[in-house]
Amino acid sequence: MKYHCPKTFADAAQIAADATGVIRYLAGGTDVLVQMRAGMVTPDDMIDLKHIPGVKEIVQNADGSWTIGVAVAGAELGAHAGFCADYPGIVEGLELVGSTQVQGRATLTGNLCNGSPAADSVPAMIAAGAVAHVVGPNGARDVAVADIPVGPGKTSLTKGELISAFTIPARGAQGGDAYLRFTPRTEMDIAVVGCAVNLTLDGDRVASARVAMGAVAPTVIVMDQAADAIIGTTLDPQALDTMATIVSGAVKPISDKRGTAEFRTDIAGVLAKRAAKIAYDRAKGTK
Amino acid sequence: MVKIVLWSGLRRFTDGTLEFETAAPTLGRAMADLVAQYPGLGPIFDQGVSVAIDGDIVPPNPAMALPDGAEVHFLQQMRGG
Amino acid sequence: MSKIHITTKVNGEEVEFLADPRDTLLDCLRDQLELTGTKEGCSTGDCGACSVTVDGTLVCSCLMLGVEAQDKQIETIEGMAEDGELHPLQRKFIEHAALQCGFCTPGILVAAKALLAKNPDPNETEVRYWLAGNLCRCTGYDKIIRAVMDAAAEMRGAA
Amino acid sequence: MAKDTANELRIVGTRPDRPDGLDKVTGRARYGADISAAGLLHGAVVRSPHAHARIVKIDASKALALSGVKAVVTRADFPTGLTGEAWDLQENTMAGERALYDGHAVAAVAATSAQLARDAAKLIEVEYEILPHVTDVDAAMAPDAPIIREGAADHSVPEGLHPNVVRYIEFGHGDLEAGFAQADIVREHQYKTEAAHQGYIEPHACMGQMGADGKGEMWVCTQGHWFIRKMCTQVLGLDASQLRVTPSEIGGGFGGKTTIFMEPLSLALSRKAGGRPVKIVMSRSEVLRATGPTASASMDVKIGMTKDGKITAGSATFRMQGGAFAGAPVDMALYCAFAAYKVPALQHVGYDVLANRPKAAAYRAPGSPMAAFAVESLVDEMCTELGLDPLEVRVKNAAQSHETSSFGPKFGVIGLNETLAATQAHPNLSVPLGPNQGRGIASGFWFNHGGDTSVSMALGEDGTVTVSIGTPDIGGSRASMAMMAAETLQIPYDNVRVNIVETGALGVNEPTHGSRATFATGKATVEAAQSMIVEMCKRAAAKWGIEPEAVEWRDGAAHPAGPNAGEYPPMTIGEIGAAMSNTGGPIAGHHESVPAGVGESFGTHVVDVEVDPETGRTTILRYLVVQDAGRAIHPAYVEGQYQGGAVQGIGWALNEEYVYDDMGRLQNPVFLDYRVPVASDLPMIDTVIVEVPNPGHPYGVRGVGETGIAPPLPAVANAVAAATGVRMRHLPITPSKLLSAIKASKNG
Repeated sequence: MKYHCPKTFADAAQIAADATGVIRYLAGGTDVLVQMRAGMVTPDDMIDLKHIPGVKEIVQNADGSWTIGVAVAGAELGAHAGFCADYPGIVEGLELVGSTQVQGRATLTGNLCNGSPAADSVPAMIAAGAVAHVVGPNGARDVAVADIPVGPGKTSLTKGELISAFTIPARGAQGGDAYLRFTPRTEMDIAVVGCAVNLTLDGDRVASARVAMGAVAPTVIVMDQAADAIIGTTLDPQALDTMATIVSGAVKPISDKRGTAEFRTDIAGVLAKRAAKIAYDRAKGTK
Repeated sequence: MVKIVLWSGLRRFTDGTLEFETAAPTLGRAMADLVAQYPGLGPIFDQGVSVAIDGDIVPPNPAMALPDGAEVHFLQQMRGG
Repeated sequence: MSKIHITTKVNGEEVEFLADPRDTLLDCLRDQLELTGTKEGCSTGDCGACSVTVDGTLVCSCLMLGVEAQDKQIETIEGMAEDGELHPLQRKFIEHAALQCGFCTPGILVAAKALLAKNPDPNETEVRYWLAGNLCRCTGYDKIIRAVMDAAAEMRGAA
Repeated sequence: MAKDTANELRIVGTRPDRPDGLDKVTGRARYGADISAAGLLHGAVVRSPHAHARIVKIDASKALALSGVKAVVTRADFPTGLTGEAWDLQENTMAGERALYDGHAVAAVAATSAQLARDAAKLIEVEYEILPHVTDVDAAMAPDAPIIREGAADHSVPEGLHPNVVRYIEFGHGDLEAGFAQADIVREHQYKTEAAHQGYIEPHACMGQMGADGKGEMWVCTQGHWFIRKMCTQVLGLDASQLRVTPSEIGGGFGGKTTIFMEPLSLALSRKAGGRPVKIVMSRSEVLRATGPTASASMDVKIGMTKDGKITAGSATFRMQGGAFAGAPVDMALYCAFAAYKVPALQHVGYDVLANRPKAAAYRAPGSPMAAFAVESLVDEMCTELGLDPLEVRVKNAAQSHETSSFGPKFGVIGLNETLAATQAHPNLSVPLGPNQGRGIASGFWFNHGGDTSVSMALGEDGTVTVSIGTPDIGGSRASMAMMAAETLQIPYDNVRVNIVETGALGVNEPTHGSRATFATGKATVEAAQSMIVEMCKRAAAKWGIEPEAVEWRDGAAHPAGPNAGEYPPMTIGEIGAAMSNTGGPIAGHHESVPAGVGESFGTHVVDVEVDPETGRTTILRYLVVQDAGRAIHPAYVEGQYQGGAVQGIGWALNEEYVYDDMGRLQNPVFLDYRVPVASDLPMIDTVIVEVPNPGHPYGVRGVGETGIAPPLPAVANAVAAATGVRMRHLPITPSKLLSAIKASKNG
């Protein structure tokens, strides 16, 4: 295995484009190192992105939006008061990935590109409408985070393409988000179901909302109908029940070692209700 | 005399009897007498057994003297953890 | 397979080693530098036995390549006692019988030290969640949590 | 003589720092994988991906062609002709004609680096012919189940059972039918538990070296290095005395490190690689796939009870699979099943069944947790039905000292009454519970094992003492041995150093298992100290010119006694040590025996849980362990045993299980998915040490290590039932299963 430390994304893309064997990018490394030791993947080229300027930066842009570098670890994102205030749901999603130790390394980029439908930070990114900046041999493009994963372990990125940063829209007034997942233990598990809700309020009523569910389909899925069920409401119990019913009706989970399809279906609605309430309270500024 | 008690799974080798009186002076002699009477017990004893003498679970040392009035329980071999 | 020459600081001392690019930092610490106090329990980041700090951040050394250690500051269990004087956490672990087999202990001590650097007055829940990635199979965690809280109290008093 | 009442003890019952504490908090302690040696090679093992398959061909040519690969071994490198348990061990070490479970070793390779050894292992090509498999115990007994091995049954098995049934257990007493006829209610249910792994954090590791002369060395993490010696030499056809085994520090065992797995492979590889030392360190997935979990169990229990809570009769039929070899702890499970109760009529039947899973190893009170789950759940169900207090019912039916036990012989002195009384008195029982919360109570039992034990002790020239023992220290036993030696010699604790020595340095020792170390090694330590006292008194008597019998030992010194009392100044142990070269030479004591007088231990646990009715997740709110220790030598480490056992039981009750897919492959061989409890899952674990001294031990010690894992399984299930009204009879109580049961109960 060759270990590369490019200084620019263009160089990184070039190395990847020129490679003839298996390549892996190294940001946090918390997935790829596990896969290497387990013999699941043996990269020929390992491209470490952490020497590229800016990859560790969290920047709030003039319009209030946020740009997050690809090597920002969970612990770094969680320590950023400004971002935490705007998008606590994204932070709590990333912070649920693994232990405190894993938080020292794990990144939004890695969590996304690993392609797991159960990735904890992805639903909140999608619910927030985050955009990935992609560079590649044919130039740069912006892709909605929702469009990056295409199936378990698969992304829409083509050979030589890699993510250079994320932009998350400005929070704006009266907005809030939340991510909840269900795991058998309190920590250290993969989500059996994950749910992110991002919403804005107009007074007491929900003005806009996005609901994204993890681990209930081959990729994280956005549930517009579920969001519609709470838009215009004060998130009263009936609206929440309606949303929960829609969520549980729309998910298409599998049964595996982590939970049965029936169980996932049941708790998807429960989590959606609970996450929506937290997001609502945050938007109201009551929590 | 010493009272010997076998576990009930051995009933099929002993025509249904599970309790015996013996004057054997040692554990080994008592076991040999039982095997002489019920040969089916031989392979079972050879596989290993645990023995409790008046409640104290001890290794089945054939030379062990059996005190008069003692109660000797045979148990299927215990394996520890 | 060509190895890469790495220069880094471990417990304040400059060290050099040759790393196979596939070797983890944990492999390099244990096999190249003979610092075997850091343990391997799973190699998947799930047990915390390999906890070290890199530039002050708590990480699993099994989830970092050795070649990434270039020009870093790495702290391991071997550097925790200073000048032969045990760190309060180390002392409290002995006093509280917070270890049985002792295998998870180095990782837990390193992790707990990182916690107290960030939060000198953690409550029980905060200690439990911070250490959730450090598995201990012997103690049921009770005495570990008590030892960490007691060390934190002592360190606050001493400060 | 040793002091036998608590208030005369100076050291026993105190909480000194453990002697190995400093090494273990500084990273200096050396565990299995922490060894190195000149010329070291690293081993890796090729394992079957199939649950059951004929091994058609093994081609290692590509691996051997790699530069740096020094040896490959397969079963062809092992001697033939073994029988019985020795054959089982050899077959489990390395598959012969067939791979019998997912993870079964089929070849091993040694190379100059661990990375290279792993690469080489991947290049060893094994051709398999897949055979039908079975992993579930009930399925393995069904008439159409694939036969895992013909002729594996022993003489206990009656004719007509499936060949996968390899041991049959049956015992009991009293008139069962009459007993059930006297009951007001008779209830019978089936209970199931899944296989759980010991989950020690240190993976198995060893370094073996063996030359062409058949002389070998081994460094290994183990609970018992004489067992390693015996088993390795059996499997490899060597003389026991030619292998010297040195135990490393051990990173947890819980029964799982009382046997061999890859240890013989390191020796076989070394011999083939020209005698270079070979280190093998298992990965976590190898540990989970190929080392001993415990058995899975399917259990029918029937109990008769009167309206006022008297148990009139009980029967238990247990089926357990312990992998592809005999050894599921169904016998021990049955011995423990009704041990906490005095029941006029009992019947126990057990089946030890083969399945395509790894060979079960001992796990903390083997069998007892499953048995407790079945019996204590049913007792609780019947208490609920009859509106009786479950603790009072346990008091009413409690097994008594000097009365017949459920397993046959009479109990000696036991402390169940005292344990139950201490439980009743504990404040946790009066904490009010909120909605969705419930309280569960259960008792458990484990034996105490004597076993081969050798201890030697030597006096230093300055009067300090070195104790050599053969039971590895997993949880602070160096401290308790030093305390008992110091107490007996009446010298300071710090003047004793306890070493765990290699196989060449002592007589045979059984492992640290069966809750025996503090009992058996402790008793032998006291005996060795007493023999040293006799010699020290002799030296003093010779100097004073009086009879040795006229010398007494107290306060760490020989004193003239009887008619000579006060005639000479006492000779301290330091003076005796300093003079020993001129008074007859070195002074040492030793003791070898299978200590009798074991002391069983009962425990009762009380747990409060809260269940999230929408997700089925169970949270442990508070937890209490009350257990009889006989006497706690070092109370902090006794508490540690209680707390650790309880949490292992909680894990087994809620989340831990072996999950196999349709192909018989283990689905969760990593800690991410084999879910042992983490710190944030738990509250503090409250403990009460009950002390009803064991008359068979000089300080009253009972075995305390194992009992604590048994009660949590039923206690948690009973608490969940109290919280939800739903009775879970199949562990673990995963959120998925519990939510489904809650839904079913609402719909039904």
